[in-house]
Amino acid sequence: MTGPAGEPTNQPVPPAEEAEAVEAADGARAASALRRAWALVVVPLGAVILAMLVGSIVILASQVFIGVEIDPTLPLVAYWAMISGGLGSFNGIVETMVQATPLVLAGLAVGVGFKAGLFNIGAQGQFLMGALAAAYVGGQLRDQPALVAVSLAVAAGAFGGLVYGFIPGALKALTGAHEVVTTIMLNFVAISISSYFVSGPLRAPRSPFAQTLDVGNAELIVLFGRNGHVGIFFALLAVPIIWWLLWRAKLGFEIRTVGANPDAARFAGMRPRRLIALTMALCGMLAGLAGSGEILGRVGHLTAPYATNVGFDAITVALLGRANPVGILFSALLLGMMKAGAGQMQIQAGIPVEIVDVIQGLILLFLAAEIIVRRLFRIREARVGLEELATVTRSYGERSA
Amino acid sequence: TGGGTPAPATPAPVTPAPVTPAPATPEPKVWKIGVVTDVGTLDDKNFNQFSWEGAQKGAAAIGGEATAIVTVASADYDKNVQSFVDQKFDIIVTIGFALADATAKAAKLNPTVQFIGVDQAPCLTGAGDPDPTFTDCSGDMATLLPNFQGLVFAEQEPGYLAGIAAASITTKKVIGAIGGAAFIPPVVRYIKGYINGAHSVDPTIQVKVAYVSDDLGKAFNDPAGGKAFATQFIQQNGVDVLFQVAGKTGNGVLAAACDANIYGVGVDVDQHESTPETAKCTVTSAEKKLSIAVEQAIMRVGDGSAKGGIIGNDAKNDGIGLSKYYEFESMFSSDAQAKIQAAFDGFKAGTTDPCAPANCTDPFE
Amino acid sequence: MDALVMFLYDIPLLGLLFQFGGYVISILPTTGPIFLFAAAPIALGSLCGLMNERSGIVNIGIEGMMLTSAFVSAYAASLMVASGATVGGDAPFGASTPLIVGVLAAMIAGMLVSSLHAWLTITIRTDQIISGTIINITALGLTSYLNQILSKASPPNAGTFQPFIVPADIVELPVIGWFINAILNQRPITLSIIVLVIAMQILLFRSRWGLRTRAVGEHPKAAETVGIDVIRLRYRNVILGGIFAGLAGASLALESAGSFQNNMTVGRGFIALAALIFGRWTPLGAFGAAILFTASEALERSIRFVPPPGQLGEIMIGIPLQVYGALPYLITIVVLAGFVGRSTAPAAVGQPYERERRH
Amino acid sequence: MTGSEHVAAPALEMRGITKRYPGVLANDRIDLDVRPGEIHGLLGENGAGKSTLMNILYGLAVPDEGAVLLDGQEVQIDSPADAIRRGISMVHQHFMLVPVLSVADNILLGEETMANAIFLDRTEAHRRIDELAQRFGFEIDPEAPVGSLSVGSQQRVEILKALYREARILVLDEPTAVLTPQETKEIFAVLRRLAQEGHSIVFISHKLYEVLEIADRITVIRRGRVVGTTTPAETDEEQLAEMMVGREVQLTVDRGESSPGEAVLKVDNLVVRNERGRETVHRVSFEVRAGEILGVAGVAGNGQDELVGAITGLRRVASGTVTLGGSDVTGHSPRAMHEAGLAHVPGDRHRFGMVMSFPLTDNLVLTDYYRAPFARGPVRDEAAVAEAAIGLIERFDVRTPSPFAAGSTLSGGNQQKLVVAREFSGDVRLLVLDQPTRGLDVGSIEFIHRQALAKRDGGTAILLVSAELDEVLELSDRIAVMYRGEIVAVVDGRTAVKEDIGLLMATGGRDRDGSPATGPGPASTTGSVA
Ligand SMILES: Nc1ncnc2c1ncn2[C@@H]1O[C@H](COP(=O)(O)OP(=O)(O)OP(=O)(O)O)[C@@H](O)[C@H]1O
Ligand SMILES: Nc1ncnc2c1ncn2[C@@H]1O[C@H](COP(=O)(O)OP(=O)(O)OP(=O)(O)O)[C@@H](O)[C@H]1O
Ligand SMILES: [Mg+2]
Ligand SMILES: [Mg+2]
Repeated sequence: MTGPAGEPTNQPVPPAEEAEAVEAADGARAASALRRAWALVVVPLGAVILAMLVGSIVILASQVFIGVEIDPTLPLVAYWAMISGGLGSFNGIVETMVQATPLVLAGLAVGVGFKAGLFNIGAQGQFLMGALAAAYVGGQLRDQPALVAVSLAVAAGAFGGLVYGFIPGALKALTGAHEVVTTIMLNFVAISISSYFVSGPLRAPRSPFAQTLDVGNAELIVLFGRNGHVGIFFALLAVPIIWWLLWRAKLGFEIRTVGANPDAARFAGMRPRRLIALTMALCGMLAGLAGSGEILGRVGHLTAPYATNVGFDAITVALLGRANPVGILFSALLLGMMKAGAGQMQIQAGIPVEIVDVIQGLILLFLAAEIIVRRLFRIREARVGLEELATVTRSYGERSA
Repeated sequence: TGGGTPAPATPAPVTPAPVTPAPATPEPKVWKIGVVTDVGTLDDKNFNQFSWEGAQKGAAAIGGEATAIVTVASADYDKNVQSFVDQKFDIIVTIGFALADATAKAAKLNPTVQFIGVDQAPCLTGAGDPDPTFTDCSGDMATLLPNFQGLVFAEQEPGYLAGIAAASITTKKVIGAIGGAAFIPPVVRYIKGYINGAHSVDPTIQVKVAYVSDDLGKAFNDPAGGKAFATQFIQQNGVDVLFQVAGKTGNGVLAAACDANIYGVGVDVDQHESTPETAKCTVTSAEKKLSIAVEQAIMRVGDGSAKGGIIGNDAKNDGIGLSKYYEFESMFSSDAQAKIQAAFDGFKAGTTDPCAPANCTDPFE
Repeated sequence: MDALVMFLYDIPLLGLLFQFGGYVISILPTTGPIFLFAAAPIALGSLCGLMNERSGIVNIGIEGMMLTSAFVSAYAASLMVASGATVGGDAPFGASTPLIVGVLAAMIAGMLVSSLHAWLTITIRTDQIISGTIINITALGLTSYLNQILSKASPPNAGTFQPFIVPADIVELPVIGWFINAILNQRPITLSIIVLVIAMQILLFRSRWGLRTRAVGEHPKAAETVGIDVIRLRYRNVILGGIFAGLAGASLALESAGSFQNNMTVGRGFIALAALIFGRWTPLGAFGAAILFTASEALERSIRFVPPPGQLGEIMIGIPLQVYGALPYLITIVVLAGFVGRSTAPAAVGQPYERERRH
Repeated sequence: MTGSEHVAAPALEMRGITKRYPGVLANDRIDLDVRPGEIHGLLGENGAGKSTLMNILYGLAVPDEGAVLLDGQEVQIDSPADAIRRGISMVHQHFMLVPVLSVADNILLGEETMANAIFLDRTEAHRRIDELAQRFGFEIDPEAPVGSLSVGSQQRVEILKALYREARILVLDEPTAVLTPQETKEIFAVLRRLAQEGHSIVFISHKLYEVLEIADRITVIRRGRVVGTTTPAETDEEQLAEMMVGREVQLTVDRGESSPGEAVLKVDNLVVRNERGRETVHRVSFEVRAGEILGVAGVAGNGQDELVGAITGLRRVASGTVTLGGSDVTGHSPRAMHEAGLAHVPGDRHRFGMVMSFPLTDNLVLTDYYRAPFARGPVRDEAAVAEAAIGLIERFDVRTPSPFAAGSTLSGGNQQKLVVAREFSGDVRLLVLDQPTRGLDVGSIEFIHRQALAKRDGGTAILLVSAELDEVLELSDRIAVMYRGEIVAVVDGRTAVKEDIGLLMATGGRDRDGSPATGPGPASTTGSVA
């Protein structure tokens, strides 16, 4: 049997890597894992640094606008206040974790979607529906034993999110309706649904404002610090579970295959439509868990206008974490820190809290335009982005699935 | 709880609370005053803004500095109050009924810090904890939380006065009121008072009421939406006087009134002055003197006279009122003006009930 | 006549439909005028999306573009007032210098934000949906931040544009009077939408620019091979599209309140996207969808203000108001899912275009 | 043939063109000259660099070195717009048509007839297109959306597009690949006429006889280099083939004796529709027996893709049955098919065959990932996957630095070997090979062919679908010819004559007026070996 060994075709220009090609498989694997990890981390890190820098320019420039004399240390004061507020004390650290908890879960809800080639902009709506379901069941079971009340309320929240994630998933699977548009629309619908229930059928009796019954015994217990509730552990647990699911379980392999190449997935005997619906349901469940954690762990009830930005922060978290569960954990902690320290920043520097959003947007901007980051930090690493995003946008203009 | 006439001032607190430092301190103390807003912005031409202004004035009056934290998420109330506690602030002002529980909790835990809650009358249990189920509201705030002044406003009173005013100038006998969202109690109180006031002039007057949205953004922060809403409201209901209780959405409501050549009634502050672009049809405004109330509460802390409990702001302490008429003065007959004055005096004397016949609290009945 | 109507109304089920029709007709004269006013920012946003998506670029950042423009227009107008320009005056539509400057500034702002979108999606070839997300998040953060800072100085208000007053004898015309009034009794940006939509519809399907744009949105490589510069055309369309977003923002800021509020777009940019999809990526369709969406809102209000009589009224009042609020979004989902006719995006939307260039 | 033999300055000259792609030298100092009025054939294997050279001429690719001269003047062509301005037109290998636009819009795009500065003049456009179509004897409706046309008509639109631009230099990159012989003849007539009018034409094809028929001169490229330029008079098919491939071409390969067993695959009255709902496979019936290779020959686009899709479970079956190993598997999922013993080397390996971003290990278990030993319950066994993958990489000689490298790092040939390694391993009852050697070099082709024959000898039933008639002739025990969605003949692979099959592929065994041709074998739909 003659292989093509002696047959060079098109005189291939020998690529540089070819020289160090033949290594022991394990060694190569470890080395490439390290290199991949570095490649994964370096750009997000650069993006965060650049965003903080540009953020400080915004802070300085805005002083010009209002014509006060420019205090060049103001950005430093602001950032320092934010960091020390989030990390400078035990309570600050706990608050950072509390803030990060929904971000981890919702970030996973977006990140797992990315892995399946889905852009789940609907984490916001799924979060709300999870919150609504948890608030309802929690309120109903407020006098039951804590264990029963908590587990059922959490399960309800997860289920509420699951259903609300399943809808756009099933729509995409069955009709090809693109999830970016349907989830945006469903986010608005979720506001209407929760507002209807909270100001109507689920409104707590005697409550002077529109809110649901307090969840009573269904409250998540505080384990440490002022408010370090047990929900933090849901989030921490979800990270390895989702990691395991994606990288060690059959289902994860299928999800990733659908994300990377839906046609190959079909060829391989997987069922892309079912997987899309299933993955969206899973995403919804994660976001729903985030919602139940907030209600059962922090607020105790759902109010009719329930102000939150978790679903959109989750997009930042997932992109910054490159859809990797561990990356999502760290991104969520970063954002959680910024949110936990935002109060301190407003107190000490008088900087409007919206600067956090500005920095968030800038982080995303520099992640997207990573070429800027590479130029500035002289990074030569190959592009290690989210290949699955190609599937997301490709399908936007495609005829039905 | 949330409304009605405020509880009469109770006698001095029993609890010994060495709240304020001895006035004998040689160095003048610089008071640190923290303000936690409700979800929204500092310049919402509403609660947040006027309370913030009051806090700043109060700070100036007693020699201190005011700082604000703007709340961005419903879950963050506790956290933001706590931020000021951690930073050892002397006075913490929280704005909006939604912060009542968070403030009460913090007040109980931090007896050395003075709290001022705008629009807050928490339902306290006998132990001084907020009762989230609103069943056991037996706790007396004044004794249980002597470091917590809950400022409540009798919005129904200025609403009532506005109702009389509107009823006096309507020719069609159909007037209207547009509220931001139906589940915000102060908004409802304004409007219920308005209805009662109008009917006190002429029970046959039709008062059309509508609330803009359940989405807070659209309810209080969307002038364009408010304008569309009000334009249709005016067209379909044929009102010729329109009272807005919808924040910045309401500014669009006033704009629609001006466009439709009918009269508008402003809210909270003298809108003839604060929103000059609609001054040409703003005949008067139903004012609640939020800013002054907050300022006075801070000053009470400053001079050591602060007592906990619910502090009503109403006609009795000139905490509410109706703005000047400016160029519309001539439209209000002396009879009308007299009726308005009489109602105001009636509130003071306790002889006029702005919450009758329409109950002031629940919009859903 | 009345007997006939009564008969029609009493038919089971179908009768409800007649009742509904009757109700809609009865409220049209009183609700009509606001359709256009409320639909204008949405339709303008759709035109911005159209310029993008027809040339192959997804734009979910319309909301952020509108918001930025609204902020800039209010701020620019306010600056003009502060620097002594006269407000008011007798110009048509009350178009004072500050207001005109505000509109121009909004258009420029829209183009600037669009340039960022163009650069990210066309040159950097970043994911187009992410680019839109970036714009939305940054715009909301930055405008709120700046507004917070600037409002400390209480900037003066530039006022608003004034509507065109239709002569009374035209409004009084039977049957069509209300209709003419509904269309013409508007402020200038709102009025311009009619012209813009018709112009865009004709240009898209009748002009060289339109043909090339459609080709580039469907099959950029094919366009490139007949000598069309895909990159340049996309840049130009995306940036020009920003003008529409700018007008939408200016309409929100300078036709209602004369000032900026944080997040004052409250989702109109997304509704614009929905209208674009519902309208199958055509200007007229998107405009129709915007009108339909605002009409559904108007219907919801109408049911509250003047409930329909009889059986229909009972049903419609029984439906939670939130259902009406959610209607535009639900309709969009239904249409996108193809339950009632399918709506598909231009084929090349979302895919970055790569071509070799001489270095 | 028709060429005018006068010596003039070349209308087009390309000098020392070099073009590198990552890992490939696509063009290596290529020289090419085309005289006025000449039809110049450009020949080469897949991947030889023909399209790359023409893309450079047309401004779609930028050369690393070399110069382009028009009428002796050096020019720089930066974009297709430049090329068009200089009188160059190109019919691309892949359709460059916008399906939703009308024929007229497609033809005029970029060179629109204008009523004024802004608006199109559609009447004038129609007039011109009608005129043009008439001049060249094409029948075409200017208003029809291009997406609704047949492939042949679309190719005509492509050619009209080029003609409309009245180019001096016309490049046609494999214009006949999707055409029937009749359509090819039509186009040849047009080309000759254009040449006579003084146009210079570059004609690219794999089909030696076509090039010999139409070209005045022929340039052969191999692996990015010019092997030589010759004229039809001086050469013949054998010699051209040798130039193309670089060695003497073996026309016959020792395929050994086959010993067919019982039927493994039975297809009965199968009807399949394409994406647009058009019926593209009409009541097809045939069977493939254990230990034999049934080759399906046919011009691309005659229903082969749909046929393969229906058999492998990737496409819905409209009616009819597919039986695998005695049990009815009609409409079963790809997974069910796989479990019933089907393996499939897909025609589009990038789309179906592999996941480019995944490591080779995962790609090698893509169809078996879900069962033992690669998974236990819901959990994957990474170690087992790696072990199996390393074994396959060795056995099938897939060249890679690491089994964990991403699929995208492999060369085309090695990617295909990876797919083959996966599909050929294990217990396979039916093997569907769809264009198994498309774009591969000779060494890889030979390797894959040998593997296929070994599989056959092991008792596997093989269905080979290929647009390369030579490949079908080389491997098949029986050959089914597919034409317009039908199997028009089944003939013995050993005795089949290439020309006869070619005629069947082109005409379906009917001559132009529809009467049955005197081809080999009856045009039965359920043929067996004679
Ligand atoms: N854009 C590109 N990027 C990288 N490599 C390319 C690119 N285009 C072509 N190649 C490579 O250049 C080589 C020559 O390709 P080319 O398309 O010119 O071949 P061809 O002779 O036209 O083949 P075919 O007969 O299959 O059309 C191939 O190895 C191909 O993979
Ligand atoms: N179109 C293309 N785009 C990007 N990279 C390509 C392209 N074609 C080939 N390559 C890369 O160039 C390298 C060589 O490819 P090519 O297919 O020409 O290899 P080869 O030497 O011909 O090998 P083989 O004989 O196995 O086909 C590979 O790394 C391949 O990934
Ligand atoms: Mg080619
Ligand atoms: Mg090759």
